[in-house]
Amino acid sequence: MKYKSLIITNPEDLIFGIAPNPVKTRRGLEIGGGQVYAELNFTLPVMSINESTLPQVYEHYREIAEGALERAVDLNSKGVVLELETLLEMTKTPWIGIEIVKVMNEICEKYYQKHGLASEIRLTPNDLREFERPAKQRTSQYLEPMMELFEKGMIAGGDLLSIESTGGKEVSDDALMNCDIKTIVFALAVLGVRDMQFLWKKIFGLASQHGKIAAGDSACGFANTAMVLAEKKYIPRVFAALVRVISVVRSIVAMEEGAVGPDKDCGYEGPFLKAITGIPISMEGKTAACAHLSPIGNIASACCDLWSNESVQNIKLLSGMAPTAYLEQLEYDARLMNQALIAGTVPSHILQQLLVASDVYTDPQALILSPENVIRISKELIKGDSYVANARNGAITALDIIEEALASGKIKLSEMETAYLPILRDELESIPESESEFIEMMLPLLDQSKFILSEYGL
Amino acid sequence: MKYKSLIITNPEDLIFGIAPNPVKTRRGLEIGGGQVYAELNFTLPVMSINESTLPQVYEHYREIAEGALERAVDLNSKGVVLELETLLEMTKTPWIGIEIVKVMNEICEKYYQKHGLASEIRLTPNDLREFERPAKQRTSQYLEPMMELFEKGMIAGGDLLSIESTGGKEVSDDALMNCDIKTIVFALAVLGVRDMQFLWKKIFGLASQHGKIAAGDSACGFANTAMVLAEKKYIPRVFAALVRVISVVRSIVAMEEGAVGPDKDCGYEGPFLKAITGIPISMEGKTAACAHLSPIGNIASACCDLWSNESVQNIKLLSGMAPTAYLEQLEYDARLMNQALIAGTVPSHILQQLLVASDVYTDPQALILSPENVIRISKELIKGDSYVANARNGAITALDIIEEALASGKIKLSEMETAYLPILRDELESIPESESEFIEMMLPLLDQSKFILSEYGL
Amino acid sequence: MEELLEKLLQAVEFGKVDFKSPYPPQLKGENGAYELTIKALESGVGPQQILENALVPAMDRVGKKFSENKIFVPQMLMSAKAMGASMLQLKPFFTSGEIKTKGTFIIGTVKGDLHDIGKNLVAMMVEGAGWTVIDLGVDVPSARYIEAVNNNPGAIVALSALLTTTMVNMGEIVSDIKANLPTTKVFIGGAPVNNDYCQKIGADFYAPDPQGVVEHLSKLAS
Amino acid sequence: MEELLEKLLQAVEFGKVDFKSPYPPQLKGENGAYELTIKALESGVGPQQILENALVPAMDRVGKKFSENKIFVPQMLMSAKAMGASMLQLKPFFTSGEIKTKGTFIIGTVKGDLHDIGKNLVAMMVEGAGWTVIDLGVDVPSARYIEAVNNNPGAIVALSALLTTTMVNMGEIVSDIKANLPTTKVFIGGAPVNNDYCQKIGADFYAPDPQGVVEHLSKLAS
Ligand code: B12
Ligand code: B12
Repeated sequence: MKYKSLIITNPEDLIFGIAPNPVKTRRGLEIGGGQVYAELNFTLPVMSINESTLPQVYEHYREIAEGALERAVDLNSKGVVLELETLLEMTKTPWIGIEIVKVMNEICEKYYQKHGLASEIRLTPNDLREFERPAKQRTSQYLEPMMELFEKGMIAGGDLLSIESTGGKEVSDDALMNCDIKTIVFALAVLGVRDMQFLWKKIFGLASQHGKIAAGDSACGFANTAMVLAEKKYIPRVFAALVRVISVVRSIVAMEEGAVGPDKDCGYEGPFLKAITGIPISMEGKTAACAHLSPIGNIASACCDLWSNESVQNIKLLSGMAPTAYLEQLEYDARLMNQALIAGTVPSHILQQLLVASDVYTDPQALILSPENVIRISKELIKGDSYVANARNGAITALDIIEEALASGKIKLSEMETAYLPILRDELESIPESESEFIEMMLPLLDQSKFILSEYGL
Repeated sequence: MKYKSLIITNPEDLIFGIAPNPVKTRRGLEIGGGQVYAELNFTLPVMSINESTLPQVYEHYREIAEGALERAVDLNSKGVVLELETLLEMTKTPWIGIEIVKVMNEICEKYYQKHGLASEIRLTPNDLREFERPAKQRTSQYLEPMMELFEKGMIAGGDLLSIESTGGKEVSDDALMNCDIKTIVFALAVLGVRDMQFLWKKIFGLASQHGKIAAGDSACGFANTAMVLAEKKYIPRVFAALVRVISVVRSIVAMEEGAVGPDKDCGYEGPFLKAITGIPISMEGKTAACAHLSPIGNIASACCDLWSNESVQNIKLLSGMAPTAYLEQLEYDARLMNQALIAGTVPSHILQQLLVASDVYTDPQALILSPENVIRISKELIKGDSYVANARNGAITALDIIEEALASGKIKLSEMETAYLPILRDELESIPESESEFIEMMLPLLDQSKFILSEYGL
Repeated sequence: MEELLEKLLQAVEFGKVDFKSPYPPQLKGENGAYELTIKALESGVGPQQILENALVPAMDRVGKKFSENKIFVPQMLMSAKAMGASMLQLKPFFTSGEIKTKGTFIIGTVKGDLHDIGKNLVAMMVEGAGWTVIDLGVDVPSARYIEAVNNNPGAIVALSALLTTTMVNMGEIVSDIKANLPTTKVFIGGAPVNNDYCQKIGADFYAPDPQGVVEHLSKLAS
Repeated sequence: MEELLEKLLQAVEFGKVDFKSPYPPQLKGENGAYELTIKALESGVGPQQILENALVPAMDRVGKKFSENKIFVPQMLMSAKAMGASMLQLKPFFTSGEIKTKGTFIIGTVKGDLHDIGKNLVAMMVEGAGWTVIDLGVDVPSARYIEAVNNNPGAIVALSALLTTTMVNMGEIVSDIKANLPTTKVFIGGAPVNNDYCQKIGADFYAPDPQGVVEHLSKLAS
């Protein structure tokens, strides 16, 4: 791993709105440069995407962008990021996605010219490769349309580039349901890391070529899936917390390959990435309850630079369209943090502490996100000589933190949860430091019909 | 007016979660007793209410209550209020409303027994009298079903009683659109006050008889209508701010007749009522963006005891049903305030100051809601000998505050707005202290085909 | 003559009702729409010309300024009042048939619903655009819309609804109207409604705001 | 004999696959479902009896515990594995026709959609309830559902979808199936779907969770 020390070593410096390496955008956002902006996320209502509905599709995105930016102006917003996370059809047929970027970029530009409102589009093509089973990460025919969307989409105005890439997911899906932490480490720290290296070299290359911003990748399909499953009481929360920590070694590869942030909202590995690399990050919490319930509604904002709602359909609420309403909610959340930043270091830290304290001992997934614990875990995540070792060490430290909080009575966990603690520790401790030893250990245990080793350069 | 002095005189004491006269409920909520609870509001999706759809109607309310309380338990909620604001059919045919209360109360009781979660139902029948034009406030045939719903509904488990009564609205509607502040004073401080006295005697009587809680009334149809219209840029914001202040003398009549709070969410006159009478209040702000956009998203929470979302349809979002998602958002907002209260006076005030400062100079409607300004205006609202005088004096003080902020450059207003300031001042100053003189002055100017004087005891 | 019409146009645009009305301050001491209309008629300007070259263009400007958020509703209402003062003088010519409005526009808030602020704005703007407006008020059942069309053949009907429970009534009302008067055009509007819903229930037109109605009507009329 | 079946039931309920499997700790050193099934067959218990009196009731308990949030999915999966070990022994009797499952249940995630966690859970629970399950995987077009029913006449078809853009495909697929195989029962499920939608597209049954499917299936089978 490239990073050998933390950029932020003091928990006090891991705070919202301020990143050691802020990102400046074309229309003047300074993400991480001293204030928090809203990042609005949205999707289509129930409808299909085909030739006959395309005009409606574009109209939806036009309406979403127009409604949100109009409201942002009324609320004296300092800036907004609009994320276009594409759906299957928009990536498979890249010109659809590109056209949507154009539609939205025109509106961004209009509000910039007319009202001086700075806004930028984050373009997040979906990873089509998982449509083949077993997935062909490197030789897939789908790589072409994905990369076409990246390239032409950034030229069309999608200045921030992200993806929720899925390398390793074909292995992690079952492992999540089986609560199999060793296989999770394999999926993320071996397969995920390798695929990220492959993919982000390409994305960073394109971004550099066109002067655009390679932002970051989220382990959404791994760690957020775990969180949603834990929230549904399908898998233990302690397990989901560890999956989160393990996902850091995978997502950091984007930065190793050149990405500069803002990291993606649905990656709660963001705080760790911020501590280790100093990039600004997007986060989502209570105001993403439209997209998924979570146990980290407040604490998620403790060190965010963008504040997101993850996703909401373009449907009517009583006040107007849902994306407009969510933009308003995000703006008020951001205003509060920005007011604290204006008021100075002390009020900022008090607000942060309240945000942290209100959630931290309610769930192990919240616990590991407190700035203190993020720093403590991050130190372990960079110490070792391999991604595997780092993943293991980070997870064990997270487990230590959970057990300490349990022992001190600060956190309460059901017996169903605590039963998993020794099992998880045993399994984590059985993982060797060296990647090759680990691969050797795991291969016989895995169903190799589900994934193709050579697609990961193995 | 009964109140001659303020219960809260120090702006520092006008804070969230703490009311001088807290309200205890049957299942153990202590509203205003040291913490903030969520008050969830909800309504049906697009559907009609008739005999054939009644099972679905009940099922919607069952699903809403179950989803919300289930989530509240998962979030370690300290307590929840569910507001049932009835729709036309549920009041006209009171047994429909009563049945819905029963359905919801059963679920409240289940969660209380099973998980110890305290929850209570606020029952808010809608004011049917406005269905007759001109309205017959005292002789309407509709009073009977309304009162039946109040009485049988409270017995069925609707422990907190509220209404958004509409006396005077037939006059205020046009006055709002004409930006006619004198007529607004007439509608609220003459007609509204008189109707409130008539109505709240009845409601308080019933509540006392059954040992239930007469909570409060909101001038929603007046002052919130003004806010929504101002937000749509239909009427000046400075005007809407004054309407808010004038509405205080009308809504306080509920307390004069015995109501003890919590005052209703959509009444932003709440902070003034809290300062004057010491009752706890419900408020709504950013997390009510599902129901209406507003310029007071953060500042609205500065001294709330319940925190509400005003209303959201029972429709599917990506995470689940919208009321469940909004319950989660409210809970996290409340958690933050409660964490501040736990942390002590200093952090509480810092959080409050941030909430206030983040909005206060963005809009005159926000400006008048800062604790300082609430106290300053409240003092004027109780000084005079008539409701009319108090309304006038309160509004002039609000105008002073707006003009001071303008002069000092703290607030910025467009010329379209400032053009109204001298006009509004002239008109307010032309209002005499005495009610009878004022009535004499106004009657010739009003279209008497629109309202019936005798229905207000005039 | 040109000048008189221009003055009348301005009186309406800025809401100067008559000589004694204090608003707008910048027109203090000048004649209002009332006096200017009398003068125009006296000096031989045709009533149709007054309507088409002064009143309607004035309200058109007002509508545009409103939709660009350059004026508030009270200002628009003052203009409507000024136009009303002028129309009072023109009334005999309507009755005699010497001038014609663009058509009749019947509007009401549907059964079960009392919200009328939005509906009133639509009514006012359509009137300003030169249509005869019949406002049926609130809580209006099918029968009353149908009755009104029977009394005004060829009229357009517009339904407003603000509640998710009453927008459902729109479907019924549209069916009832279409069943009885198949050629009648029905418009719908109100916050919870949208174009999809309009198509679903077989109504003819939806607009999110009064400006949209006025624009569509002027297309229909031309 | 009773005792053997009871032990097998418990082995499945608690997820003891075979003698050497380390889970659950409290059954360490004991025989698992694998060994107990062999013993039961040897001691003359009928395969049908094993299925009906041990495996199905065990999975039924597991399903109930799961829906009451008393166990996690991994525990449920261990039970499913234990049941699988037992079924391996029973396979010949299915092939010979000596025992019958309750029927065939074909499931797949619809065209365009890759979410399969929910679908897999449903498949597992239905299998646990004694049905033959055919899992078509993800991104499944109409033709593949139809082909599967043609190969398994009388089978029930279940569609899963998680995206608001792919739930629309369900409508199409239901029509296609019904057009080709009018008597086939089609179930639908997945987060964005609900009962209204089920009715709207003419599907036969919707449940919010696997437990609902299992209960409905047992009604259909009895
Ligand atoms: C995990 C997940 C993924 C994983 C999927 C892993 C997998 N193998 O399934 C990955 C990361 C790959 C993924 C990808 C995508 N996802 Co996804 N994903 C989720 C997530 C987090 C959880 C879903 C889940 O597994 N839930 C747990 C299971 C157990 O629940 P369930 O599926 O609802 O099933 C239960 C019931 O519904 C029922 N059931 C299910 N099927 C059936 C069938 C029958 C017949 C019956 C009766 C019952 C039934 O029983 C189950 C058990 O109770 C949700 C978020 C959320 N809040 O749900 C988003 C979510 C569904 N995904 C979403 C999106 C947008 C995507 C992507 C398009 C993202 C992108 N741009 O790349 C891609 C789409 C890929 C594709 N074409 O399908 C959106 C959907 C938004 C929309 N417009 O509809 C969601 C809601 C996230 C969000 N909030 O924005 N996703
Ligand atoms: C003012 C108001 C009231 C006033 C109404 C005063 C009046 N004379 O109209 C009062 C207080 C009386 C009231 C009562 C109620 N209300 Co109310 N009310 C509102 C409020 C705050 C503003 C509505 C408004 O006037 N908007 C301004 C106007 C100008 O906009 P508009 O009506 O949308 O009209 C515009 C366009 O839609 C269009 N348009 C309108 N009509 C037409 C027609 C055509 C043909 C076309 C083309 C266009 C068009 O042009 C207009 C101008 O741009 C809204 C909140 C909100 N966020 O909108 C709630 C709201 C509409 N009310 C609501 C409710 C629930 C009620 C009550 C049931 C409350 C109760 N329990 O007592 C009662 C219902 C009484 C009844 N049966 O109708 C809910 C509706 C929820 C739902 N389920 O649908 C809302 C959304 C509040 C909320 N967030 O919960 N209400």
